Amino acid sequence: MDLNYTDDQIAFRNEVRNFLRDNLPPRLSDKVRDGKELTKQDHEEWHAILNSRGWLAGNWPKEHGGTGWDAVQRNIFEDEMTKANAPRIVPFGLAMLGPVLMAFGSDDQKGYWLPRILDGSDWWCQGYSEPGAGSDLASVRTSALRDGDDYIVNGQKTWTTLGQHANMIFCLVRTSKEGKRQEGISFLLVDMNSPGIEVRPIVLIDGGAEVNEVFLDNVRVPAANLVGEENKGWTYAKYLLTHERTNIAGVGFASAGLETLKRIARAELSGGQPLIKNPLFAARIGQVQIDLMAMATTNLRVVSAAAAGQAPGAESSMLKVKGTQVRQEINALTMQAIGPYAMPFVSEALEGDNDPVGPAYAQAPTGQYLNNRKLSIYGGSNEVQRSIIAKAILEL
Amino acid sequence: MDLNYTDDQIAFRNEVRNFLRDNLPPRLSDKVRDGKELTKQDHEEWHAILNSRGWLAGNWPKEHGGTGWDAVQRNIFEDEMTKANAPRIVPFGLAMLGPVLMAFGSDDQKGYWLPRILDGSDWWCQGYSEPGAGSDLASVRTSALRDGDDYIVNGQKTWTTLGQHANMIFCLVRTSKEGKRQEGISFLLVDMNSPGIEVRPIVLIDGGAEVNEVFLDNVRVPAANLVGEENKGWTYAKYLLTHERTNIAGVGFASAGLETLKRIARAELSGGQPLIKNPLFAARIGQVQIDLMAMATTNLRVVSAAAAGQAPGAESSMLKVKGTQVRQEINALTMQAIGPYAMPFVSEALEGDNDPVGPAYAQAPTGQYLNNRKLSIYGGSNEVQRSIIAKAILEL
Amino acid sequence: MNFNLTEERQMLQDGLRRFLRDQYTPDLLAQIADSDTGTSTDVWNGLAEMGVIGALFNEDQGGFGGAGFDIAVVAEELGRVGATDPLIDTGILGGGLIAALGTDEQQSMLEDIIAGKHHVALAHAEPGSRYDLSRVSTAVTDGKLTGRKAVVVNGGAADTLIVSARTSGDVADQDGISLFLVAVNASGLTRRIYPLTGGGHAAEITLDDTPATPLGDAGQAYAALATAHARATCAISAEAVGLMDAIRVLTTDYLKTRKQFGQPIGKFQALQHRMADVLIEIEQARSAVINLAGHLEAEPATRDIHVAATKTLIGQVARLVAEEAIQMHGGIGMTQEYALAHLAKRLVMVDHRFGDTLYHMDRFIALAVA
Amino acid sequence: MNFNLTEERQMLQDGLRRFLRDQYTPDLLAQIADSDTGTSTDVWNGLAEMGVIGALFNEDQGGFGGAGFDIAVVAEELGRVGATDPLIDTGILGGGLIAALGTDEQQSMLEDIIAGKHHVALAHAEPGSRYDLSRVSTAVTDGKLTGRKAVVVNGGAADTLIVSARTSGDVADQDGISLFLVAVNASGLTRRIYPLTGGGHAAEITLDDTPATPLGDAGQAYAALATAHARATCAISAEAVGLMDAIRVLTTDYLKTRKQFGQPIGKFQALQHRMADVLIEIEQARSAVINLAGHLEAEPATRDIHVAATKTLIGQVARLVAEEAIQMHGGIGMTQEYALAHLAKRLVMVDHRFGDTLYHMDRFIALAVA
Repeated sequence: MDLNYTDDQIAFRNEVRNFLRDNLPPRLSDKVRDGKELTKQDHEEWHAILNSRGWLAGNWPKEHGGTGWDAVQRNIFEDEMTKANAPRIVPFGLAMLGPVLMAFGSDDQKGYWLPRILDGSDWWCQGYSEPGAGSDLASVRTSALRDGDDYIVNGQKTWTTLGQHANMIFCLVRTSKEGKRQEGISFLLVDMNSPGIEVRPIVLIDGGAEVNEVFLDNVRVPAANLVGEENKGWTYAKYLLTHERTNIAGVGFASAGLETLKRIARAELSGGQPLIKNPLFAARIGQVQIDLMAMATTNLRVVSAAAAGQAPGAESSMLKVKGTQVRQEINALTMQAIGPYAMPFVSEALEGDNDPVGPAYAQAPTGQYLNNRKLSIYGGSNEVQRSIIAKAILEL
Repeated sequence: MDLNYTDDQIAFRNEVRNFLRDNLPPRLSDKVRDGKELTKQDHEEWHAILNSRGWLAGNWPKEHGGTGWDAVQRNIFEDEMTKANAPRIVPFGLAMLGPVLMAFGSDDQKGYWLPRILDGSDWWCQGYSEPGAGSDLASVRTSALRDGDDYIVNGQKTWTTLGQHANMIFCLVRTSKEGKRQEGISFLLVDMNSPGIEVRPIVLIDGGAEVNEVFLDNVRVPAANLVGEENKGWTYAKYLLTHERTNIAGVGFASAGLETLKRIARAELSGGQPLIKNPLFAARIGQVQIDLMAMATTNLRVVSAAAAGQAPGAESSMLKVKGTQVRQEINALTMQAIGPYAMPFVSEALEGDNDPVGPAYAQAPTGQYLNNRKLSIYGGSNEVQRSIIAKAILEL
Repeated sequence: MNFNLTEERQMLQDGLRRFLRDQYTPDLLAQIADSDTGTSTDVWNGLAEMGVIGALFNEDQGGFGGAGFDIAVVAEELGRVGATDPLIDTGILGGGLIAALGTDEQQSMLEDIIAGKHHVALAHAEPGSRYDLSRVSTAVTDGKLTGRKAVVVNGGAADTLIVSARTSGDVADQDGISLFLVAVNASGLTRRIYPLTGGGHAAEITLDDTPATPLGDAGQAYAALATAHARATCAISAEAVGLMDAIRVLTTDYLKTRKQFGQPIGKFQALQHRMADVLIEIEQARSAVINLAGHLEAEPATRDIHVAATKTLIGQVARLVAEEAIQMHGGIGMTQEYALAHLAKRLVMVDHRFGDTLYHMDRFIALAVA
Repeated sequence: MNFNLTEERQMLQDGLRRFLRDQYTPDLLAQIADSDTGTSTDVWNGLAEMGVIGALFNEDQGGFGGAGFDIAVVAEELGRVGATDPLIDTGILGGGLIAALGTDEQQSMLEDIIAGKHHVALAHAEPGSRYDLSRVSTAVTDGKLTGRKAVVVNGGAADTLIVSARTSGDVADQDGISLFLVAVNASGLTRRIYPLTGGGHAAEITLDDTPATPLGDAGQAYAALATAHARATCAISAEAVGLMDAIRVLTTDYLKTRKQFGQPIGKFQALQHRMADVLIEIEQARSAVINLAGHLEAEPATRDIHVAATKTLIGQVARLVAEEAIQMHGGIGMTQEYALAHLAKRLVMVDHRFGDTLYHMDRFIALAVA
C-alpha cells in the first residue's frame, strides 16, 4: 500500500501542470471557471493545442497517435485539467468512437477516420438514445435497410449532445428484427450533411440547448460505413460504454466544484459573518468533502487496478452513483450558498459578457444545479447502476 | 380549520391530567421514565387502577364496559398517558382481541371473555407470527384438526410478546389447505395451561426477553373457542390489524423521548459546554423536532377523520413509516448524547435498583435504541407499508 | 380541533381551482413566462373578481379573510398550476404592510390592490443582507433614499414600491428600520429588470437621493416586516405544497404510462418505495403548512417557531420532491418543454425566498431547541 | 501509488484470517462474551505467536511493523469475526504509549506485551470529559493520584494501567497532562468492572491517593496521547470495515435464502437497490481507512484531518450498515442468538470510542473547512 505517486508519476504530473500553465489560454479557463458556455471554436482551439502536444487522445495507443498512457497517467492528466479549469475534451470522437474503430473497424476505417478525429476534421456526435428508450439502449428502432452499396436509414435519435456542431454521427441502427433484441443491431457512421437529416435542439431545464434530436428520413449511408459485422453492433456498443466510463467518478470536477463552493461560502455573508463560518453550512461542506476524500481513493483503487490490467467491472457502477451524488450535492450547496441571487435566470449572461445580476460567482450555480440533474440520469441511470451492482457484485 | 381543541376536549384533557396526577403511582412512572422493565404485577396494578375509573378500554363501546371515546378523545388520553410516563396499556386483550370478539364473537364468547379482559382475570398474548413468515402473515402453518368437540392444534408461534405472563393466546390456525392461502385460516382461543404448550423466551439484541416462541404439540382446544366461522379467520385477523394501528404514529412516545433527549443533552457536556449548545447536535435535535411537529399534525388529521367516521386507510401506513423514523432517530440521538456511557451493557440495571454505571439517564438509551429497531419491522415492516402506500394511494 | 375548511374557504378553493385549471393552459404559462409581470391582466382581473386578493385581507381592511388558512388555501391553488402571479408581492407583502402601517390616505390604496388595479413590490433585501430581516443599510437624507435593493420580486411590474431604509441604529439592529412608499418613476430610481428561474420577474433597484413618503412610524417597521414575512412564508409554503401535489400527480402518471424493460416503470419496487417516501414527506409538508397557518396570528415568539419549522421542512421536502421527480422522469424531466420543468424550478426556488433551510434551522434552534 | 499489500502484510492477513476463522467458532464467541477479559488465553497466545501484536510495533520497539497499514490489516481481520480481543487497548494504546514515552526499564514491558503475557489499559477519559482528549482533572499530590476514570476498556483484565492526570494548567489545557503507570492492585484504587454492549469489558476506576510511576515527562503527554488515539482510531476504523464486510456477507446470504411472498427477498428491487447503496458506502469506508492508514505517520495537522474525516465517515456508515442489516433481516436480526446481533452491536459501538461523528465533524470543520 502506498498512497503516494511514484517519482515518475510525480514528474509526469509536473509536466502536465507546466504545460497547462504555459498553454491553456486564460480566456478559456476563465470561461470554464465561471461556468460559461464554450463555443465550437473554443473547443476546436483547445483540441488543436492538445493535439500539437500529442496529448489529445489520452486513452489511445501510440500507434494511432494517442498517448499510450496507463490509467494512472490518464487520471493525473484529467485531474490537472480540471484543476486548471481546462475545457473538457469533447468525448464523442476521442473517448467513444475511437476505441470502437480501433477494436472493430476495418484498416480502411482506422486509416481514414482516426486521423480526422485528432486533427479536428470531423466533429462526431452520438446516435445511441432514441425517444422513449431511456436506459434501455437495446430497444433500437431506427432502421437501416440494405439497398445496393448503401443503407437507407430511417428513424430518430435523441439526447445527441453538441449535435449542432457535428458533421458526423455514429448510430446504432436495427438491421434485423430476428432473434433477441440485441442481435439485430448494427453500428453505422453517418454523414450529418446527408440529405434527409435534420437536427432540432432540445432546450433543457436550465435553458441551455446542448442536446438535440436528430431525425433521419431515408438517409443514404454507404455500406462501407458499417463498423464490424452487420447485426453485431450491440457488442461494439457495450464496448464503447465500458470505455466511456473512465473518469466516471468525476473526482476532478467535484474537486474543482468544492473549491468554487468554498470560495463562494467565504465571500457570502450570513448574519454579517462569512457563510463558511456558519456551523451548519460548514458541516454540509465538510460532509461532502469527507465523501469526496473517500471517493477519490475509491477511484484511485479502480484506476490502479485498471493500470495493472484488470478490466473495470461493476466497480465503475459504484463510482458512477457515488460520483454523481457528490457532484450533485456540491451543486446544491453552491446554489444554496448564493442565497437570493440563485433566483435570477441568467442564461444570457453565461454566453456573453453582460454585466451580471448580483456577484459574478452567482451567475452559474443555479443553471449548473439544474443541468447536472442529468448526471444521475444519463450514461445508465443510477437506478440501472444499482441493479448492476446488486446483480454483478452482490449476486442477488 | 381549527388546530385548537374544543372546550369539551380541553375539559376532558384536564380530567385525564388530574386523574393521572392523583392516581398514577410514582413508583411506576419513575420506572417508565428511566426505561426500566415493568413486572407483570406492575402492569396488573396499573390496569386495575384504570379499570376502577372505567378508562381501561379506550376503544371499546360503553355497552361492553369501554369508554365510548371518539378518536380525538383516545388520542388525548394516550398523549396524557405518555406525557405522564404512565405504563402503556398492554394491548393484546384490550386493543386486539376485544374488538375482534365484539365484531365476530358469539354472545357467549363476548359475555365470558370481555369482562375477564377488563378485570384482569386473563392475560392474553398473540399467536399470529410463525417462524419464517415475517410480514407474510397469511402463510400460517400451525394446523387445527377437528376431533369431536375439540380441535387438535400443532405448530409453532413466535414473536409472542409478554407470552411468559399470559394464560391465554389467540391464534391463527390452518383448518383447511384448499383454495387460496387466506381461505383456510381460523381464529382460535387457546388456554396456555393446556397440555402440550411450551413457552420459550427469545433473547433480543438488547438482552431483554420480552418475546417468546410458543410450541403447540397436540394441544386440545374446545371447538367453542373458535371465533366466528371456520376458515374465515383471515377476515378477523385483518380486522384486528386495522384496530391495532391506532396510535401507530407513536406521537406521545416520540414527544416523551424528545423531552428525555433534550434533558440529557442539557446535562451532558461537550467541550465543557452543554451538548445541546453544540450547533450540529442542536440541528439534529431540531430536525427531529420539526419532523415530529409535522407528524403530530398528520396524526391529528387522521385521528380527526376517524372521529368523523372515516375508516383509517393507507394513511396509517404513512404514519407507521414516519412515526418509526422519528422514534428511531430520537433513540439514536439519545444514545449519541450519552457518549462513552452508551457502551456499558446494563440490562441488570434496568431490572433492579443497582447503582448505575455513569449517569442514571445513561442506563436505558442503548438498550432502547437496539430494542426499537423492531419498530420498523413488526406490525408490517416499513417495506410492506411502502408497498401498501404505492398500491393503495399512488395506484402504482 | 377541526381539519375541514370552512364553507366559505371550501367554496373559494373549489372556484379558484376550477378557474385556474381553465385559465392556466400551457400556452398561457408560456406567455406569462415571457411577460414582464409574471401575470396576465385577464387572470389577475379574474382573481380579483373571484375575491382571491380580497381573501388576503380582513374585513376592516376591505377584504373578507386575512387569516392564515385564507392565505394557505389561495396560495396552494396557485401553486398547483405553477402560477407566477404576484399574490405574495402585491397582496401579502405590499398590501399587508400598507394595511398594517398606512395612514388613512395610504390605506385607500388597498381598494385598488384588492380590485387588481394596483401592483406593489417590497424592496427590502439588499446585496449582502441575504435573508436577515434586520440588516438594512439604505440611507435616508432629508427624507430621500440612497441605497441598493436586491432581487425585488415583482419590482418590474409594480406601480408602487415599499422601500426599507435605516433611520437610526446599527446595520443589523431591529430598531431604526423605516418603510417608505416610492413611485417607480421617482427621480434617482433605476431598475434593472430580469426574469427569474422559477418564473416571473424581479429587479435590482438603485436609489440615489430618491424622494419617498414615509409608511408608518420612523424606525419602528421591524415588527410589521416580520409579520408580513411570516404571512408571506405561510403563502409560499402553501404554494410549495400545491407545487408538490402537481408534481406528484405528474410523476405518478408518468410512472404508470412509461414503459421500460417491458413494463410500466411504476411497477419497479425501488421506484414504488421511493415514491411512497416522497408522498409521506409531502404529507409532512402539508401538515407543516397547517401548523403555520394555524399559528400565524399567535404571539410572535410562538408564530416564529412555526415559521422556522415550516419553512425548514418545506425547503427540504421541496428539494426531495423536485429531484426525485426529475430523476424518475429521466430525460424528459430534463427538458424545458415538459410541464415538470417549470413546476420543479419554481419549487426549488422556494428555498431562496424568505429564508432557506439553513437560515430557518438556525432560527428554530435559537427559538425552540437550545 | 499502489493499493496492493506488501508480501509480508498479505501473508499476515492470510494467516490471520485463517486462524481467526478456525478459532472464532460461535461457541468461542459466546464463551468470550461471558469472560472478564474479552479474549481467551488460547486465542491471545495464538495471536502473539503469529506476530499480530508485534505487527503493531516497529523494529526498534521489538516488533516488525507499526505503520498505519500494519494496524489496518490486523484490525480489519479481527473485525471480520467480531473479535473482542484487546488489541487496541493492550497493544496500540498501552504498548504504544510505553514505547513512545517509557524509560528503558519501562520499555522492557514491551517484550511481554508483544509476547501476549501482559495486558494494559489506558485510563484517560473521565466522567464528563466525553471525547475531549485534553480534558483531564485527576489530581497528583506527592506523586499519588486522586480522581475518577470512565469506561476504561480492558480495565478489568489489565495487569497495568496507564493513567492520565493533570500536573499543571487548566482543566482543558493540552499542556500539563502527565501519564503514570499504576498497578491494578495499588492502594486506593478501586475498579467496578462491567460488560460492554459490543462485547468485552470495561471498568470505572476510582483513584484515591494511589501510588503511581511517571511515564514520560511531566505535563508533556498530550502529543503522545494524540498520536496513540490517532493510531487507535485507525485500528477501530479498520475493525469497523471488517465488521461491515462480515455483516454484508451475512445479509446478502440471508437475502438469497430467505423467501417471502414466494421468492427470495433478495429479488425485491427495493432491497437490491438499498443493498447496493450499502455496498457503495462500505467501499467509501474502506477508502477512508486507507486514507487514514496512509497518513498516520504524517505531521499531526495532516494526520488529524484524516483522523477526523475517516472516523466521521466510519460512524455514519456503521450506523447505516447495522440498521439496514437488521431491517433486512427482519425479526431474526433482532435476536441475540443470531450472529448479526453481536456484529451489529459491536459496529454501532464504534461510534462511542475515540470520538463520534459529531466530535469528528466539528474537528474536521476546524481543520479543513472553515
